[in-house]
Amino acid sequence: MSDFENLTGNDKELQEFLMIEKQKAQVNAQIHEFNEICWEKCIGKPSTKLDHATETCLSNCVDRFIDTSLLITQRFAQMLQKQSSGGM
Amino acid sequence: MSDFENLTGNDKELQEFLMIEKQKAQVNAQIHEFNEICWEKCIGKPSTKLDHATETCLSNCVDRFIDTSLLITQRFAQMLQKQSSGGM
Amino acid sequence: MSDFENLTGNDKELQEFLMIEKQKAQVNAQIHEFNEICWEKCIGKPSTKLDHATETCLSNCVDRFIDTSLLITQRFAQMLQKQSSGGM
Amino acid sequence: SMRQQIALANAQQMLGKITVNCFRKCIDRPGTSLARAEERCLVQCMDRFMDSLKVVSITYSRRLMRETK
Amino acid sequence: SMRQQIALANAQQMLGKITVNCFRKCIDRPGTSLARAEERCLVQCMDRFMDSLKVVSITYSRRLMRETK
Amino acid sequence: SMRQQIALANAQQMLGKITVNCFRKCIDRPGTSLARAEERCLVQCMDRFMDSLKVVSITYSRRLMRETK
Repeated sequence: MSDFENLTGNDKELQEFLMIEKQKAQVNAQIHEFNEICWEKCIGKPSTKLDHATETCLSNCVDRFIDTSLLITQRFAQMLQKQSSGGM
Repeated sequence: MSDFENLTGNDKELQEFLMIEKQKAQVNAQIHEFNEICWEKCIGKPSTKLDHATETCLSNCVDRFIDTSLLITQRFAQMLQKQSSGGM
Repeated sequence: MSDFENLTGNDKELQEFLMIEKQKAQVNAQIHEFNEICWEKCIGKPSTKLDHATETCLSNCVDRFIDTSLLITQRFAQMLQKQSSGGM
Repeated sequence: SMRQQIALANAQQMLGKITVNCFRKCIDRPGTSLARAEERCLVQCMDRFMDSLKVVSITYSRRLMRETK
Repeated sequence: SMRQQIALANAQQMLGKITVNCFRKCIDRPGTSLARAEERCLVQCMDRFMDSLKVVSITYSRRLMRETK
Repeated sequence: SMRQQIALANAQQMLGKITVNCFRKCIDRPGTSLARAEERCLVQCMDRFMDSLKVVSITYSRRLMRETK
């Protein structure tokens, strides 16, 4: 009985571990996607130092990309709502 | 026995459902691939309306892309045939 | 007993087959990645023949890409080493 | 339900593609907030992207029907 | 057989890459049918793509051998 | 351990992205060996790529915190 409980305990731990790792992997993939897009927008020829203007551009780029994603998701939700209320 | 048949029935239904969903997913992926390529070919700066010329370009683009795919597959089949008959 | 050994034998064969196929698939994916990058670097409008300059460009491109990959991996290993020895 | 999960995944995939493509087209130098003109461009771009998906789908299904006849 | 399925999948992957890359290079403004010049370009492009794959494979395997020596 | 395997896979993914992006930026016409200027460019490019990843990560986590507040 206690062995079984133990197993269940380990299973829960393993599941939690896997869930956290999955979330970390998603955040990681997200960061790489942002970096791909913002590197393209902000970096020309690489120089000896990340100058202030480039750093600002990168930081703004991530924030504006997230703004864009939110804007587009919101508008899509509105379109769905209008469609379903128009269909009544 | 009837329970078993039932299970088999459900399994078939589930398999059919999954197969149809897989096909739909493939068509969907295909549409997104076409759109990626034709958006690049036909759309400059987005405007207030999809004008007629752009619509024609998109539609032609999909058809010519499929023509291209068929042409290349046919030519590859011919090359394989020539190779295997040449090897005799 | 002999049946069991047989099964194990088959399992080993299957595992070996799968491992070799996996390696081949990795080499294949690698070749397609190199080709994607070097096609972009070396090929303009396709002509009637692969001329000598283009062939040299493609071959150099693969070798320099591998050099780049080695250079970057080495530098990363050095950075890790410096970090861990600096942290002592 | 499973059907809803699939529909949701499809919508998310599409919205992801719209976000990347329209960000590339509409945001030249990212500033401290989305400018009015950028927002307008994004909204138009989203509408055109969905128009484009519609045209592509129709052309593709027409072709599929012709080819399998 | 499994081996054949793998070979088929590889060929399909290659043909897909040829289609995308050569369509991009050869079709500027898609018309109501493939023009003669476009077809010629596609055929040449396919041949060059396969030449290129061959050069890349040879160079890569030569390098692999040198590195593992 | 599993944790180490994940860290290794992450590092390999990052190094792969650096290789592709910096090769594109730094090697114009590939020659018979890496030129001095090309090596310098690659090293700088790698450093800037990692700087960039850092800025992007910080901005993203700041934003995640703001949005979930």
